[in-house]
Amino acid sequence: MTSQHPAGQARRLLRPVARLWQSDLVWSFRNTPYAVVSLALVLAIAVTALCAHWVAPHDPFDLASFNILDSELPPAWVEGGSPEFILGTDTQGRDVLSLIIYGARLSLLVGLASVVFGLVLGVGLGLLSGYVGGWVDALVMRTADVKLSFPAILVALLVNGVARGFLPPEMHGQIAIPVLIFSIGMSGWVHYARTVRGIVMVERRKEYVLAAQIVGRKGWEVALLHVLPNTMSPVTVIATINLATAILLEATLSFLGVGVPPTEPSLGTLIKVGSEYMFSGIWWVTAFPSLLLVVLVLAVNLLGDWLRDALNPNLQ
Amino acid sequence: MQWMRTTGLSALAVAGCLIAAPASSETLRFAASGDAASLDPYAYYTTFTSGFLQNVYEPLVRYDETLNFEPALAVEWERTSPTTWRFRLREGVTFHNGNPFTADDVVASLNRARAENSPYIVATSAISDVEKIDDHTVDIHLDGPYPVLLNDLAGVLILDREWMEANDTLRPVNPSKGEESYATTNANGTGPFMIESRRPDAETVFVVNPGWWDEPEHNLDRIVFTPIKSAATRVAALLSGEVDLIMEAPLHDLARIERTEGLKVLSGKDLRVMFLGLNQGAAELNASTVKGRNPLSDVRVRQAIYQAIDIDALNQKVLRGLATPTGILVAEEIQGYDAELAPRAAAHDADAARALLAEAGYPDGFDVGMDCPNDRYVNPDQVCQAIAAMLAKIGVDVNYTSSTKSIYYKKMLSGGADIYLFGWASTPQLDAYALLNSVMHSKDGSKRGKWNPGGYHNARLDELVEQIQVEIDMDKRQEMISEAFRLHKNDYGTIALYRQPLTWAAKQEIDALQLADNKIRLWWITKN
Amino acid sequence: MLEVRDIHVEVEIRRRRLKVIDGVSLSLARGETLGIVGESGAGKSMLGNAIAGMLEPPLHIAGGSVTLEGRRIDDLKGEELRAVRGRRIGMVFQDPLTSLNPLFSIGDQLVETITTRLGIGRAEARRRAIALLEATGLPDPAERLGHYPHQFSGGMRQRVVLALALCLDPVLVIADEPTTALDVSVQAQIIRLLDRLCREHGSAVILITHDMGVIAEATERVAVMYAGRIVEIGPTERVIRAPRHPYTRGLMASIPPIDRRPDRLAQIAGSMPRIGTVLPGCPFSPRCPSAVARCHEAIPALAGGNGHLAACWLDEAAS
Amino acid sequence: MTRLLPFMLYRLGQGVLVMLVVAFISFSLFTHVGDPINNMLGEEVDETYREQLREDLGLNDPVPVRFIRFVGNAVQGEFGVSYRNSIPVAQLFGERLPATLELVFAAAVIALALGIPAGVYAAIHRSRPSAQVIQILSLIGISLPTFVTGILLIYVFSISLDLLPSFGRGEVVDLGWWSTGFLTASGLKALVLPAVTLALFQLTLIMRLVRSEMLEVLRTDYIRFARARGLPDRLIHFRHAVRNTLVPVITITGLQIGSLVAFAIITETVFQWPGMGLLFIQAVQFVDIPVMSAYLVLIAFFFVVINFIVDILYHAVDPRLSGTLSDGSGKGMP
Amino acid sequence: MSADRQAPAERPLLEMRDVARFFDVSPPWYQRLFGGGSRRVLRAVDGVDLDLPRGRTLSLVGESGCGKSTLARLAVGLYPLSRGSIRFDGMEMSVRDGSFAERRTRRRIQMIFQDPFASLNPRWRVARIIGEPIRVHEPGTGEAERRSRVRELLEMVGLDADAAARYPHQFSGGQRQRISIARALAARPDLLICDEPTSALDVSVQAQILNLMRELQEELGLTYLFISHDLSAVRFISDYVGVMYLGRLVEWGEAETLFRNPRHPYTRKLLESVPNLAEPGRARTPIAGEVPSPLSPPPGCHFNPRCPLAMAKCRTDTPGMVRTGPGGVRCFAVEEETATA
Repeated sequence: MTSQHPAGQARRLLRPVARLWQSDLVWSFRNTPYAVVSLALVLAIAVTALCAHWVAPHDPFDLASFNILDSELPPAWVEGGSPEFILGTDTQGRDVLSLIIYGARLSLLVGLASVVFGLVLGVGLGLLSGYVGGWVDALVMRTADVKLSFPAILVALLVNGVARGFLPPEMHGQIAIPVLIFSIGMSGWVHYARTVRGIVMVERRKEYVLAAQIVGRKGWEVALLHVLPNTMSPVTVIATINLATAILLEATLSFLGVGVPPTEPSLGTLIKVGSEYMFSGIWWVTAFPSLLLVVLVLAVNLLGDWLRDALNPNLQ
Repeated sequence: MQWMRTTGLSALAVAGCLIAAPASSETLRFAASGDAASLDPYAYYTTFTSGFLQNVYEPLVRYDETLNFEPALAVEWERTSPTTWRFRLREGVTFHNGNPFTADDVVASLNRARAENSPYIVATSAISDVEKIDDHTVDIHLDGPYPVLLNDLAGVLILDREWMEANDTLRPVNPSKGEESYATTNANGTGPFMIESRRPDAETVFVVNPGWWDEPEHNLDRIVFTPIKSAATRVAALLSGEVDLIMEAPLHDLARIERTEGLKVLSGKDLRVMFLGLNQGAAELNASTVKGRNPLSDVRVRQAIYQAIDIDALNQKVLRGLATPTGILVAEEIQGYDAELAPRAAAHDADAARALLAEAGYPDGFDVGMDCPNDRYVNPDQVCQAIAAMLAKIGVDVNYTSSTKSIYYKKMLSGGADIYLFGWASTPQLDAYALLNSVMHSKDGSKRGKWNPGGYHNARLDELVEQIQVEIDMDKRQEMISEAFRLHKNDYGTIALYRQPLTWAAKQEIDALQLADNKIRLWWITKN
Repeated sequence: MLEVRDIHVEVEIRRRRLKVIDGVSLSLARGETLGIVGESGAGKSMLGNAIAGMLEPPLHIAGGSVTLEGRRIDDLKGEELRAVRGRRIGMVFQDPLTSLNPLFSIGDQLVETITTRLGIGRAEARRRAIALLEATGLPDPAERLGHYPHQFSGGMRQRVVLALALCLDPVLVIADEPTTALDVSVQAQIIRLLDRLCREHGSAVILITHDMGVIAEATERVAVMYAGRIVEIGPTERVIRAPRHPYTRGLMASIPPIDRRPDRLAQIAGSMPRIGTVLPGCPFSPRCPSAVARCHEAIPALAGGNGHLAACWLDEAAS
Repeated sequence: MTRLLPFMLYRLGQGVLVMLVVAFISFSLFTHVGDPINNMLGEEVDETYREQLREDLGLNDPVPVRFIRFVGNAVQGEFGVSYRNSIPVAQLFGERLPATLELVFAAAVIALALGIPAGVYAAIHRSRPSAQVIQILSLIGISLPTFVTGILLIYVFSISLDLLPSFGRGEVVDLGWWSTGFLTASGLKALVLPAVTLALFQLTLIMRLVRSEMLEVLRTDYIRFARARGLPDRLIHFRHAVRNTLVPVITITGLQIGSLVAFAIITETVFQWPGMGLLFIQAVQFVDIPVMSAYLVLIAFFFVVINFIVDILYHAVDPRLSGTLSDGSGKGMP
Repeated sequence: MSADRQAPAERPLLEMRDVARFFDVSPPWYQRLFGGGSRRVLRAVDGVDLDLPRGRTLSLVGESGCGKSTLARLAVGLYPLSRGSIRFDGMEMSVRDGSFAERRTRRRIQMIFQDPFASLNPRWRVARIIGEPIRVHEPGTGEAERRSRVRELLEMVGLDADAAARYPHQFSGGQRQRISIARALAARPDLLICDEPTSALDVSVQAQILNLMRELQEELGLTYLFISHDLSAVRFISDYVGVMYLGRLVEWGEAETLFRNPRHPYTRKLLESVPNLAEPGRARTPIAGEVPSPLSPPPGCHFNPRCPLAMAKCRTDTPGMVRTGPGGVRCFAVEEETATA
């Protein structure tokens, strides 16, 4: 390496970025308005949620900070509202805006974590199943069948019940979220496993895999180095759509009483609690979290849709 | 003892049944959150089930509109010895199937209630024997002096012996052994209504018992009951006119219901008094970073918690002003209530509370766990969260857990909860003894202190409770009860909060009498 | 009968219009067999699809015309286009397995085509289908009518496909690599069958293939395509024996001979430009061993006599 | 048939195995869910009696003993007696099953009857704005949790418009042991809101699935070949393409029906629909172990049955799976 | 040229003796149990004897299902043998013991595949693809050295050095096939198994690859086992040719002899079915019928139903390999002919 002109070096460093910018995927993205809007929304929500601590006007976890006498204030622009609480307050006197910011954070956290959990489990099992085949495959796939006979809600209810049963009651408060992540993740792994297995069954007969075997790679090296990366596009698509489902499932589970605790509300819990007030005129308690959830789920789904179309060679 | 209240004269009653019921053809549709667990009066010992069934079955003694005793299937009673009571039974009463009501039915019913598997053994444990004297007289023999027999008997409904024999249901069933009982799905009482059809958890239809011995004050001829678990749906059903009356109307929807033309809210005070239990007996708290000592063992800390709670704000905001703050754990209607003890023990005063904490050695407060059920009581979650916020203001940092009742009970009863929300209705006996015995008496492993997992202990109080159990002089008994309550109050053994509100909602044309025991008495409902 | 005039096919990718076929003209007489040969990416399949109106978006005809029996067919839409497909122009695709709907019996597919297009009854259509299958040499046609595509071998399937393509008596059959997916021994059978059937039906044939051997065997005239253009067209024998375009020459020379073993094959350097590469001159010029300056500057037109035309500046006829 | 029958027997055996595993899992899980005693008795009952009841219920026996007892009984259709209702579980299920099955059936019909055409439309007219609007609308429909949708529907259709009942099944007609709401006007009216609520999610899923499968199919050679033969679009889309699309759709739909049964838990709670889901959630809250275990076994049974039906449908739709073996040489080397 | 009489130095690099590979294609067990189906075995390769002299090219030709690709994969060790033995440079290859010696020997056999699109991992850069064998077999090699090896290899196969930084999809089919060859060469092999390396390529590109292969053979002294159905390409590349039909080797010998004087009726028919460019317009004479399913090959000589010379014996008995010079043929008709001659 001879000494390089700094500008040349910068150009060299920027080249991959430029290539990425020019790549089909990014090009398709740039030219799909709904994808751009969706991503912008998701990012905006994610960033706001991530910075909840700095962004939110109030801290809904600071019990000392809210006053029961402020409860059920309507949004600021409605008569009786207070400018201090732009979107009004809930029945506890907590600021709805802050609640949904923190709620979105928790929902995203639970959603992402459960997706990652389901993904790692599902991709791992799918890879194993597809690559090893034989009885391992049979075992994994039959397990998947059994799992499928228990739809997501049931699995979550079960896992939750078991976790609460096995662990001492003192721990219930702390385990609520991990249990939630685990149970939502558990409900999603089959999808990944089946997809990855399907791809692996195709890929492992492809010549580049044979070539790696002939070159002398061990089985697991071939599986991890060669096969795994080639299953990632569909997995990404599933993960995106799964994220939306996971966020919704979390909301549904809180309806069944096994969601996150109401003191640290997620969007789902907020909606669940708020939905009880649907007829009573305190609409803002449920309307705003619902709106945010709809926007979030819709944006993530649209992003998934776009990704699926963009990664599908047949559609180009 | 003289004959007690002999108001409802049998002659009049017989006449009443001969007169045709008020001309009407009204159907009442009502809904509650759950269904009766069974049609068998002795299968489950829960308020809703017994309230539901007393429209079909009747006890020997029932409560009148002011929750005082009045004759039902017994017309008069007297204590013939310290351990024997004699009951004269009403004549001319028939069961829905036409069988006449006699002493045999009372003997068989009480024996069934006392049988091995029966949950009603609690309400009949004082009885040692039931003896038929003649067709319309029975003697009830007791193990020892027992002041609240009538209270117990008011909860025991009478079945038909022949019917039980014919259907092989002389004793209550054990579900785990796969036993089914005819009585679970069929009913044959003497009450004002008969079950026409029933699909558990879906719909129960009552029709009028034309042969009822009492004079009907209702104008219904058909009642359709539907359990609707979801509160929102229950309200929706009322708002859309699909039902005439709902029990357990959610507080936050009451305003909306009142605003709606043609609807009204029926609210009252429930017998149930809500309070916070405190884990004061343990060496350390479960969910606290304070180790080596238990802050709640210190009465100053307990008082501080008491004073931190702004009960009026809680009532106004969370309970819509419908609750009744109180300083005593029983309602006025309960035998043993003492009006002197009803005021709050100390006023809401956060500064004082902080000072108390500092005095007790917690100037910066401490952290503590708190558990509440989320599917029992009125607005439990909101109440607890509001309390947690109030405690936070004096530096007590609450780790709040809300869970479904089965999990909550398991944790709470095992002593796993530091602060827990709990309520006691003193039903069905309407007497303070059970509360004193179960909640205030220290835990002794078997019979006493069962619901005192917080480990409150006061030797004098324990002693009093044991005396109250057998004291039959009602004045002396009341004195002892008052003393026990006073001790408990001064110890801040629990944090008494309020009498729970009782909220029904109905169409304007419904007139219903709502009693504090939250049991629906269909025979007092009219629809215009 | 068929007249293709200066046809252009473009595709829009990322808002850029790329030329796939760049001004192709050719004509075909009734009953004639024309081969179109070229390497992958030369645009030969696109040309076939453009003629048959089978281009799928984003591909589209950007200029020129296609006239069949005196009627313009390149701008037809909907019903009118449908009336041409199958009825006037039949098509055969490369893979006989994927060309047949796996969920319908071959009888279903044949009878359906005949009844909906010719408006005749099912019984009559069935009779025709059997006759047609018999003509393709399928044994037991009546019985096999109820069989599904997966129950046939590759060669048999291609016979069925031929029957389907010819069941409406089209005047032109466009066969796009009809033998590529087949074994060598079956290839010859199918080529002969195609030849015979089209003769019987009086259909003209456009045979699209990359295989010079097939061209040599089955066509009367051949058009050689390179990068979206016809570089040489003429009677098959003349084109093979005396190619005039350097590309055709290179192509012929690069085919290993079957009767001797040379030390080295002639090879054309480099590879075909990617679609969308715009060159000012002859598209073959970058690879052409004998290219001169002019080749890089202007595109030569097809020229020459006796129906043997080449597009090359170095060809005597052109210059 | 020669290939179908053994396959079915095999699947049946597999189904039995699945059910055994499910039975074991569900049973062993439930031994940890909570203590039913506190729900069966009010607060006022004393401890000796509690312990007595616990003993009577067999809750103190070791888990394997209880499991064997459970399976033994289950095989005879005996799931014990509900702790909550004191009614044999089998009888309870007998009463509740028709409600859930009718709800699920109605929801599945709605989902399929709207989802398939919508998906086909969206695929055929992929680039039309109307198709894209359908795509996005369908997503909005599933961006709200089911329970919110349910309550919203009640608000609009029961309270505001007063068109449809907000809860229950309406009048039912008993046909032997089966009680149906399909035969009365009020039964049908009562079915609308819950069925729509339940169907919404599946509707979107099916629509999207059909769309993407259809897009794949429309790109295949045989569709191109059918076009090249000049077959009308109607025939190509609705005969050729739809049928090929259905093959994968059948599987997914089969699995989705399973989740319809599960999601019925929510719908039934919101609409007080007297079905299995409501029973189950009440059982969970009450720790009604016999009901919970039986429910899970039943769910597994549904799954097995649905899979079975899907397999048969598969064979009916796809000739490649049944009948004679290929006699061609099309089969490549492994 | 029987193996035992060969002096070690002249010993063929690859010796196959009675090589067979069967695949179990039975219906699933439940199908057999309940439906009465039986086990079915696909005899993909059935008793092949072949020698491949060092530095020469042996081609295997045949139509689909003849087992040529299976044989190639057997040679490279992707499948275990069902019967027989393969010796490479005197070493028994059917033993898989994972030993150092075995791995070192296996390295010396590399393979080039048919599909230039599927044979390169689309997610890897070319440098990593070509560097992989070096990484695996010479783990001590430094980064820089590996990079320069990769550059050398790229140049050797006629690609620019800057190709290393790119992904496979940025190359044309011919260029990818060059990358494939470079990867194979990176392991420093003696034997290259080429499974239809040019059949997915256009003729002009095929010519480039075939030329390259011959150049490399001369330069590096490589030995090729070349699999193809394209007789022209085979004619160009081969020193020896084997013709396979339904799992059996029906004829083999020196390429020159075989092309000039094919003995087996199938070989003759196959050669006749190749269109001859020298005589455009002349129709070929197709072989009647199609290749039967390898699952149920005809009894006796597999070719008998399509054979113009078939006799009664052909339908029942399997002819043995008759040695003719450096090669052989399996045909009763040829046997009789030779006997009478």
